[in-house]
Amino acid sequence: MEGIVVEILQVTVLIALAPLFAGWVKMVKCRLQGRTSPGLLQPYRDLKKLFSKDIVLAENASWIFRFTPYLVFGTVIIAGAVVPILSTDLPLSLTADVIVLVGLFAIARFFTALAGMDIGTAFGGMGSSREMMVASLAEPAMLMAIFTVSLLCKSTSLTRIAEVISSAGFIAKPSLAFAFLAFVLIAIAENGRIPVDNPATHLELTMLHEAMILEYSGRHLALIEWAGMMKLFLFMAIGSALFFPFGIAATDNIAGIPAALLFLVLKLGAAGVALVLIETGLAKMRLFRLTEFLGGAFLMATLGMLSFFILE
Amino acid sequence: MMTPINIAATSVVLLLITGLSAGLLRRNQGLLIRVSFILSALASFMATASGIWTVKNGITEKIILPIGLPDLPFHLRLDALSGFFMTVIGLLSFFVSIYSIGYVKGFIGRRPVTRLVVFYCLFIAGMFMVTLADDALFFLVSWEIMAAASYFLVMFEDEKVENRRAAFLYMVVAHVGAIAILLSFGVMAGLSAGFESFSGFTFDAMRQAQFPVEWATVAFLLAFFGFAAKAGVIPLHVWLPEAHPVAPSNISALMSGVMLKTAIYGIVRVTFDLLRVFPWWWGAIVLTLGLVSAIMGVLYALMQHDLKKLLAYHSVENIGIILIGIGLAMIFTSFKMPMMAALALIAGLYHTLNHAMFKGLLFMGAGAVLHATHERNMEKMGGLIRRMPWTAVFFLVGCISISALPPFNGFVSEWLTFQAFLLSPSMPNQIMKLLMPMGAALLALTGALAAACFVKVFGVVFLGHSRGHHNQNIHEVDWSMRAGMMMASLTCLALGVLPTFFIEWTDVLSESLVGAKLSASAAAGGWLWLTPIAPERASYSGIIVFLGILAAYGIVYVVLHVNPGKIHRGAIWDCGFEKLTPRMQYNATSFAMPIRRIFGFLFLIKEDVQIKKAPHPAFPKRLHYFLRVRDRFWFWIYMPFTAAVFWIARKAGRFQQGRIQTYLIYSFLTLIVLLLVKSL
Amino acid sequence: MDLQTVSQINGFLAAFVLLTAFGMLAQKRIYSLIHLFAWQGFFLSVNTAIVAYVAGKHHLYISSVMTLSLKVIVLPYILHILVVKLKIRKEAETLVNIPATMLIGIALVIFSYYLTAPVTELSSLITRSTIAVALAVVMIGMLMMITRKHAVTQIIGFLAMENGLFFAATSATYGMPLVVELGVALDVLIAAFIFGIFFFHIHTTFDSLDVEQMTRLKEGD
Amino acid sequence: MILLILLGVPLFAAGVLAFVGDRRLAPEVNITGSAATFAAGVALALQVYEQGPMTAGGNFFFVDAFNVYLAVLTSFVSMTTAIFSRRYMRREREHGRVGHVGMRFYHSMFQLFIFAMLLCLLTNNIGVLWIAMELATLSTVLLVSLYRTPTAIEAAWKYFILCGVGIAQALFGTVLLYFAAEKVLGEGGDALLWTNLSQVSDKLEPTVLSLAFVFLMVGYGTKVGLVPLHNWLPDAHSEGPTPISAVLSGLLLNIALYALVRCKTLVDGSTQSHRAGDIMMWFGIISIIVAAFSLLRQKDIKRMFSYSSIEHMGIATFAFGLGGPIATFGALLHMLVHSLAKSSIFFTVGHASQMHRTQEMDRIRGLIKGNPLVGWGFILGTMAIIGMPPFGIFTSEFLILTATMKDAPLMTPFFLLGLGVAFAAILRKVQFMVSGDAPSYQKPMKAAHLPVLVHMALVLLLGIYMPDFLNQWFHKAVEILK
Repeated sequence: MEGIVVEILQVTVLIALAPLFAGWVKMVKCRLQGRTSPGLLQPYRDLKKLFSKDIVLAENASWIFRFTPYLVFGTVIIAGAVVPILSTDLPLSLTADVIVLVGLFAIARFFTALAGMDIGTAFGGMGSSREMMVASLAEPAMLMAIFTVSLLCKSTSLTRIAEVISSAGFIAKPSLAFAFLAFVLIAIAENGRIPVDNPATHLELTMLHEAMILEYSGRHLALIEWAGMMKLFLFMAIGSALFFPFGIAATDNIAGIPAALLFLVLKLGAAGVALVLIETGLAKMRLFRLTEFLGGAFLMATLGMLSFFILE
Repeated sequence: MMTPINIAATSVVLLLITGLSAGLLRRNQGLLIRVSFILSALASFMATASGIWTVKNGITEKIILPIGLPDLPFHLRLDALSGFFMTVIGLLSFFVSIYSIGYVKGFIGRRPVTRLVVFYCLFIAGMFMVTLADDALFFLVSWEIMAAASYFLVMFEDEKVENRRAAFLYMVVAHVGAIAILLSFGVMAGLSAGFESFSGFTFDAMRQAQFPVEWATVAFLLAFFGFAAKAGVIPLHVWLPEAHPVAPSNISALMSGVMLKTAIYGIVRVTFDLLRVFPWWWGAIVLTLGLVSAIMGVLYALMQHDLKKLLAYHSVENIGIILIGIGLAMIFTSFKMPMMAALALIAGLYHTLNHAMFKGLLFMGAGAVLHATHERNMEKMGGLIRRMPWTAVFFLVGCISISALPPFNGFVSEWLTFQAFLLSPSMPNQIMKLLMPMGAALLALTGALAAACFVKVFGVVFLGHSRGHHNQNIHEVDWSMRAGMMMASLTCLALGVLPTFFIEWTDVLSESLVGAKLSASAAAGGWLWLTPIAPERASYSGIIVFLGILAAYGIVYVVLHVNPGKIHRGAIWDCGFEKLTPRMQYNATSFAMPIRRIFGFLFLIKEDVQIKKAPHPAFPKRLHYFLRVRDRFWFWIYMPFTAAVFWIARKAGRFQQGRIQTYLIYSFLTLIVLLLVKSL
Repeated sequence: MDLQTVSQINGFLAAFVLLTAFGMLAQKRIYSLIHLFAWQGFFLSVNTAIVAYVAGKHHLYISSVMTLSLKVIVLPYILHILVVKLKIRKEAETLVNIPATMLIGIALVIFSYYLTAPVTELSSLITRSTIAVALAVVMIGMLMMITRKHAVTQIIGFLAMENGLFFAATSATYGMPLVVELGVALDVLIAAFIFGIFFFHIHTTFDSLDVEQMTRLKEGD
Repeated sequence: MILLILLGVPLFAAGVLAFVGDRRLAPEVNITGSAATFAAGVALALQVYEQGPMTAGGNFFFVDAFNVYLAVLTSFVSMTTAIFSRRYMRREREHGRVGHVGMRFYHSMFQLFIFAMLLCLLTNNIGVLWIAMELATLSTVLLVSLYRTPTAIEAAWKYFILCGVGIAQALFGTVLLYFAAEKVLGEGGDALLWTNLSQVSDKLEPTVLSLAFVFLMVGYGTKVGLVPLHNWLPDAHSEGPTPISAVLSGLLLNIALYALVRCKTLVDGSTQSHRAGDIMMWFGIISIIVAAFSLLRQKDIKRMFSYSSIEHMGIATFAFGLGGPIATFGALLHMLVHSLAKSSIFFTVGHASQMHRTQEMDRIRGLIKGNPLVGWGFILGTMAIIGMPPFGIFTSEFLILTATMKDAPLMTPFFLLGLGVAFAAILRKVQFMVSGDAPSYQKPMKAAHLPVLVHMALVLLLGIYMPDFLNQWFHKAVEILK
């Protein structure tokens, strides 16, 4: 019973806090670059504005174009329901293990890319093409990193992994370290942050993700933006579940939830700062340097795997 | 008497009769099409039913026909394995037969429909017979009937030279494969019962026999070569992307969808049923070739801009994925890990069924597009989703399934394969342990690239503006074609969301082949959850994902539409760029460009850009871009081989050089030599 | 007369046959070839007659007469007619030069002796020693066909082979059964007519009997 | 009695046709004659089937399971060929490729040829066998040169000379055989009778017989067309009129092989070794390989199929050399189905080349569109000849291959190499001929449907079902040849 409660709580937390986290990242970034920040709540205002606006739809937009935002939003929510953000006591966690999770993000991307090509603009196609290229390189690396962990825990179910790792406190494993590094790089790539992509840019030729959703407006755009924030948030949560699961409430420990929430906030805060450091430290790469970037991620993951077999 | 094998046999006979009597209705082709395809649909349905029944109840039945060789009559046997493949073949050919009613109508008056019908029926019958055959002779007969029928179908539009070349290449490779298979059966027969009698050629004899490992290896390698040639495993794949596209689309659907599966059937039959015991490295070979085929197949596919050729290359990829599952199963079996072997095997077989469905669906869709636009080149398509909404939906289902995206069927089987990969640490063999996860990563890469490829396909063909001539009379296809595609799409969804039923259904199969049931653990959490090993190990529930996405979608939609803002239809914004023309869209080639850049070293790429100079270099008048991507294997393997053969042929021609004296000398020398040999 | 002398005579005749064979191998002029061929036939028939007399095989008389009529009279006559009709003046030049051919011929004689040695031992006939000669004649006939470029000479070589065979039959087994002998003779006769026709055809189409022209049918390179 | 009819009819018909000449009814007479022959053949077969082997004409003739099935085959194929040649030769006549002398000659020689072949098969006397063989050669030599074109004459000349030389060597072999036999059986005609020889084969002198076999091998091998004695064959089979090519490829080669096999059994019996068999195997395998590779670069359609005849004769010879029940069974079956399939291919080829007025494969196109029966008959016949199931040749090759794997495993790869190359080589050419649009110069014509249909039906039938009587026959034959 309380499982259901926890689920609902998690999803609401996800939906509610995602913009906040995005705002936090923006804010820290501005501070670091010595600008005045629009404040922590700016993302909420943006979303509100977008929701209240009418939609301008290209005359040749097909149903795919209109269907996509909802689908993306939906998949992210389902993903949120299986990732142990607060607690591992999730009835739905059986629904999808970590491979399915990757699959869920993939289907969202699939439709976003289709939507990018739907209108038939040059930028849309460019965006989709590049996005799929990046994804096709990122996905194996991602799975490789995850496999390292799941081989360690003999499971691919996120909750299970979180439980195992938090129960046995073996953080100091080389394999995990490598896997974590790989995961960070991939998280950056998957969420289109610098140096892979620049969410803030509007210089068309450098856009990846932005280029695909160029034609969106109104609530559609809002949904997509929101889903984006949630995705970022989720990746942080996955990272914490995979590598720093301490604080996540164990099964039938409803009391642990508040503490878990606190831990979550702290972790996210730290993660946000780290993200900002990376983003300000690096410049955006040229498209074809990305292969090296993601290749590096894959290498890390592989090293993690090997060290798991060799050293442990 | 109503037993599965009788039903199956009846359906074969029905098909043969339909095919051979097609000539009678030559005059009235409309009627001919309707009658023959409905009959073949019926036959396929019967076969499917018998197959499902057999597997469900684990029945094994035999018939011995009074024909064939006097000492080696034709043996028929329907067991779980053949039942499974019969289901696969029957199901797709059922859909395709219905689809064909509408599709083939398009040929009336333009092409010899009767020929198509005859060989269509023979082709399906041949495939059924292959699954039924229980002795080497009948197997080969059916195998070659299947090959010959499909050969004539590939030659259907025979006025085009490339079709003939493709058909020839196909036939030769197929026949060489058949010879290898024949040899391997010969080896097994010799070891099982000796050549004194023909009894050795029955599969039963081979099942009883104990093979010394080196001879078993010979037999396996021969058989694997033969079947791989048929399945289009790299590097024997070269014929496939030539032959499949040029056939009529309903045939391409069958060839890619199920004919390749007969080769998979052969591999499974020979390894798991006839030879039974084998060293692990056999599996390693299969696994490696599977991986290579998967990754190379999808990369080659990405480079194509001919819709059907692209799909054909994807068949290579998916055959690779299937072989990965089977290879893993072989490795686990050789290490005596039945449970895991069962998982891997079921993963492979599941993907066999899934691939049959979605590849059939995709080819049917391609056929529909071809039927409407008379165009195979994607660079000339676009925006079809507005003209052909239904086809678009079905094709999209196919794309999602083949890209291994949840909640559709392609994902389930690849997910199971991943699980099988993750079990590799329990292997005793160190090197395998290390290499397995790499394989998993390659599989992931394959999946991701496939997704990219099908974004390209759907985006370029159905979305955007039409790139080619805007002919107005493009229209949605008729009911039968839609029905065929719809049923296939629904099957894709069903297989995606209800995997547990499939796994329970195939229990008999895995038990008979590797001696372990999967359902015990896989469906432990009830039909809702698929838990291959144990719930805490890994779990997936397609249906919940499906419904969950739908629910989330619905809720959000409702929430946002309590008071929706208005929707203005406006001109395309495109960052305020106004002079947008269809030719500025990304097309197939440009979409694949980044990936081509990255993996270019795998292909022979010829690319050059000619810029017509203008007053100012910054504003060229016109720009001509030329790109040609070719398959390295062609130059590595096939060219040298043919060259060698022709060299020998020239040498052999020297014998016949025209002067009668020389001929007399031959005869004279022969005499002398023989006399010497004799007297020595 | 006693077997001793018979076998000697037989040996002499065999030697003559072999000699004529070599003669044909060496001879370039067609007329002389035909004459040599006729002589060879003559020696054969005489030999046959003697064998018939000694062994008391009456059917051998018949075949001897046949040989006389066919190979001494008819065939040379036909050939002669043809040569005249077709105005074959040209010498029949050889591919290999004569001495070399001779050497090969001698080698063949030795070889055939070596081959037939075991057979000869088995035989109890007085003529047994001539089996080797018979085989040698056959092979020399073949050699002649190989080395000559002229249709007529080829035919003569062919007929020389036939002689050798006949000789073999008589020397090894006192002749084949009559029916076979007759059949063979019939075939030879038919063959004679056929090559007669052929000479005309070849001559009309290629306006010479040089077989070197007939090299169109080959695997083109 | 039946036997005499069987032999008498063609001889009589030959005479009649020589008299009838080029009159309107000549083809019909020809057909009737060969039909009667076929009827007699069937009757004889039934008799033998019921009463077992028999001799006739005072031991002059001898019929057993081996030669009677070949006799029936011969009479049957010659009948269908006669039917085919009716339309074909009429067309040739219209094209003015043969004059009426030619037609007269053609018809009577055709019958004489059949007579010679039947005599070969049915005689009990090894010597007469040789004579009949020579007669068969002589009766076809002038048919090959019927068209009087330079190439035709050249081909015929080569045929005449090479086969003459070959057959002469066979005669020498026969003499040696007689020499050996006479020691055992005493002098006189009886010493050459197959019936007697086969009784005493073990007493015959091995050294002589093995010497004899060499000559017989080279002699009859030339007529079978084994490499390297084959050079006359592609020329002769491709230059003559197509009906003749059909019977030469379909029947005469079988007959020569029959003679060879008969002699082989004797030699095996006396030498008690597998020497003769080995020699035949080598000839066979070499023929298969060389022929297969020569197929690749052919331009002339009939020439290509002559090479394929060499290949198939190689297969049969190989199988007979291999010996053993399975291989011999396969070889017998192979002789049967090959002559059926090959002759029907030649029928269609004949029509095809008439439709295009050429034998160049590059100019023959669009047969299926031009004349469906010819096209389909041709492609299906090809499928059969290159060993695709469900046609009979696949079955026989399957049997032979089985035996090969058992007795001569090392030969298997070469055997299969030959088959594979031949497959590719023939299909490569044929599919381009049958497919595509009919070219402008293609003339429609009325084809002789019946022979093609019947032959293909039989080949197909033998592929999937072997009638019991045939099975028994072959088993008896296998016994004889053991």
